[in-house]
Amino acid sequence: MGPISIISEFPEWLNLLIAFFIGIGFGFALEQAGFSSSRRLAGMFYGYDTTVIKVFFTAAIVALAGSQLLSFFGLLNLKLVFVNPYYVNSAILGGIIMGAGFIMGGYCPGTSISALSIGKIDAMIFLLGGMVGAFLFMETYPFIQTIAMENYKGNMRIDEWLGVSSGVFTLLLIIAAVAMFWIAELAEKKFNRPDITSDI
Amino acid sequence: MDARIKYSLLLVGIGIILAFLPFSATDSFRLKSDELLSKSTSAENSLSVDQVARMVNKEDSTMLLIDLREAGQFKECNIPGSINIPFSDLLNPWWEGTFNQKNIKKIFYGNGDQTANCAWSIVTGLGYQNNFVMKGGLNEWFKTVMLSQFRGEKITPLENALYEARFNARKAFTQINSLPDSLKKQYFKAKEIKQLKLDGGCQ
Amino acid sequence: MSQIRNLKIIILIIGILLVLVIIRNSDRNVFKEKARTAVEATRNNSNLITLNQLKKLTSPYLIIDIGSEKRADSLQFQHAVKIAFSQLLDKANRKVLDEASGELILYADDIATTSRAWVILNQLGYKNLRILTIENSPEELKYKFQPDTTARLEQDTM
Amino acid sequence: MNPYLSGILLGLVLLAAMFLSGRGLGASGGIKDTVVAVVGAVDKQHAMNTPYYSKYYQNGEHPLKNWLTLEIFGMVVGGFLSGALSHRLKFKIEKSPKISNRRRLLFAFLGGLFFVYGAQLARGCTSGAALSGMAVLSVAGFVTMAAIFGSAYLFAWFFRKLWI
Repeated sequence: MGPISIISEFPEWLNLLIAFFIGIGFGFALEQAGFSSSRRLAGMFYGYDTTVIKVFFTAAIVALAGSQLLSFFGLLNLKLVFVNPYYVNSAILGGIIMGAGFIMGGYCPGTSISALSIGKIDAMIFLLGGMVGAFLFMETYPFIQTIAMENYKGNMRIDEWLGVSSGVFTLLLIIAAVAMFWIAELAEKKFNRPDITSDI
Repeated sequence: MDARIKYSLLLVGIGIILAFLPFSATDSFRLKSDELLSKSTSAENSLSVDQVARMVNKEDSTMLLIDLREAGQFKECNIPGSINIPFSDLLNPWWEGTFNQKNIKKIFYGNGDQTANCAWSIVTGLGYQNNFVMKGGLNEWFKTVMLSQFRGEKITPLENALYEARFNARKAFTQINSLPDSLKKQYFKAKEIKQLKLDGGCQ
Repeated sequence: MSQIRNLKIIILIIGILLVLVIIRNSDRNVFKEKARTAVEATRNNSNLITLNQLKKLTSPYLIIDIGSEKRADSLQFQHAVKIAFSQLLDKANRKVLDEASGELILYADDIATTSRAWVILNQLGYKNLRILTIENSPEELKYKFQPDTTARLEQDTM
Repeated sequence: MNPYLSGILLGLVLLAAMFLSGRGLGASGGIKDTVVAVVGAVDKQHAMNTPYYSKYYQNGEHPLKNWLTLEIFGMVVGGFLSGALSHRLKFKIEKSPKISNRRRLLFAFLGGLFFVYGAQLARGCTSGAALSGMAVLSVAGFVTMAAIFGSAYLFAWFFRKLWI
């Protein structure tokens, strides 16, 4: 029964080893998805390449459905899986800042690491900028502390919030995702940019 | 056939199964019924009031007393070192970190035996470990620890130790519960146990 | 036909999943009720029934005596089904519980035992389940705490 | 690789993280830990006095000895393996041919700065908050995801010269 490292109280080194192997899988999957290319990632926002939305939603749904099935078969205790805390203001404000960073840099932190590993120099600079960003955040933390802590809602789950069962919510999410995949492929045809897509 | 349609069909199929799952495991007991039954029949998970009194005297840090009565009753009197989780609030996600501590003995009590044993069964059924019940509840505590007097001619050393433990627990109980409310609050704040936090996210 | 051949793997995955779900659902040892139902049914001790109430009960009921081994014969209930608590979930006993009509009244000398049995049966989906109690209100504090107004908290216990 | 198939692969990795360690994936947290370690090495006094750093030094452990940092080391290895398999290993600056290298690198730097700053504020980036959050049905995950993509679409028009 999982989560294994919590239930069986793994020693720290073993948990860190697991982290390393999970990281290998994560980096491999991101690179295989083509996320090591900033122009492909940016294509999401200009319509010529919509890989991002396909990979992102498929991954989220697979993990979501998989965890619920594991829980149904008594193999995973979802109560012991971390649920991100919901700070309304900072989630929205942080998301907006991240969106701006995304379109400027063409990467997000995870994809920049995978791009760095195959030698993209712009990804290295992006990461350098990221480290400066983290440094600035920590130095300015006293000033934005109030924003960061405002409007705390706890570890809120969306199915409880909407009052539907998690399975029904997952189905709704899947239907929305399938519709988005369809629109995405239409967009790819409409905003077709062979000069860029052949390049990446 | 188009890859998109294939994968869409797969996802929708799984989604439909999920939406119609006959029961949601996250809301149900984790243990199987025979496992819970064999735990329920074992006598090891109930403690006598005298055992609890000794732990209170020692200020045992590996145990946590959980008072299941409503807040009003709890405020009136409770065993020193207990926290209040009203029975109706038992499944509040807030308490997950409290229950989910394997190394801490969680001792449930109410006024009688019924609420405490229900709570014990529910918490144990949900998969949390190291749960106990204080046998007889507060009624038994009052009868044995608070009000019993030694009657007899000669006291054996064993009895002497027992009555001394009861006396000390009685003293602590009276002292804490006689405090004015503001001081009591401070006392509980100091007693608040650190909840187990799950690790995750990018923090 | 060629369409279906294309979808072979997908149909296979969904089919296997469906079979696994059905197998899991037919396991009678798995608790399927929401834990919340137990908390709600126990609130205000509404799952208790006293002897007087039982005498007045007109609808059919069945007393399940789950702690009868140590009791003298004169104290046994008449017409009660005797099941040892540890064998509560044996196949034969579950058949008795399934086939009973009307309310199931659990009884044992110790209300701790009945409470635990009650939670198990409630979570297995048995409805109309109550605990017989000899005392009228077992969950009431029979004592009143007498504060000691001279008590002062010592510095070191803070 | 087919994007849906690689999505399933990524989802399985995330599921494995949840099943094995009870947590989601993350990237920006590891970047922050690296910065904490650097600051600690350069100016220990400052790190101890600033509230945000000091909590990383309180328990006496090295800030790099944690789950996220190890995961990031793994990511570099995994990305390298995948790149080698698909013959994509090459040092280059990826950009639109219409802009200069300098401009691309400047905006990459700014992008990283903004992204990680925002990620610290939102307590996670696209992987840590949005993807992992959605997989556990956290409201925070959905809100962060909507905010990231919404704002990126909003700003896309201003930065279109960089890409198309």
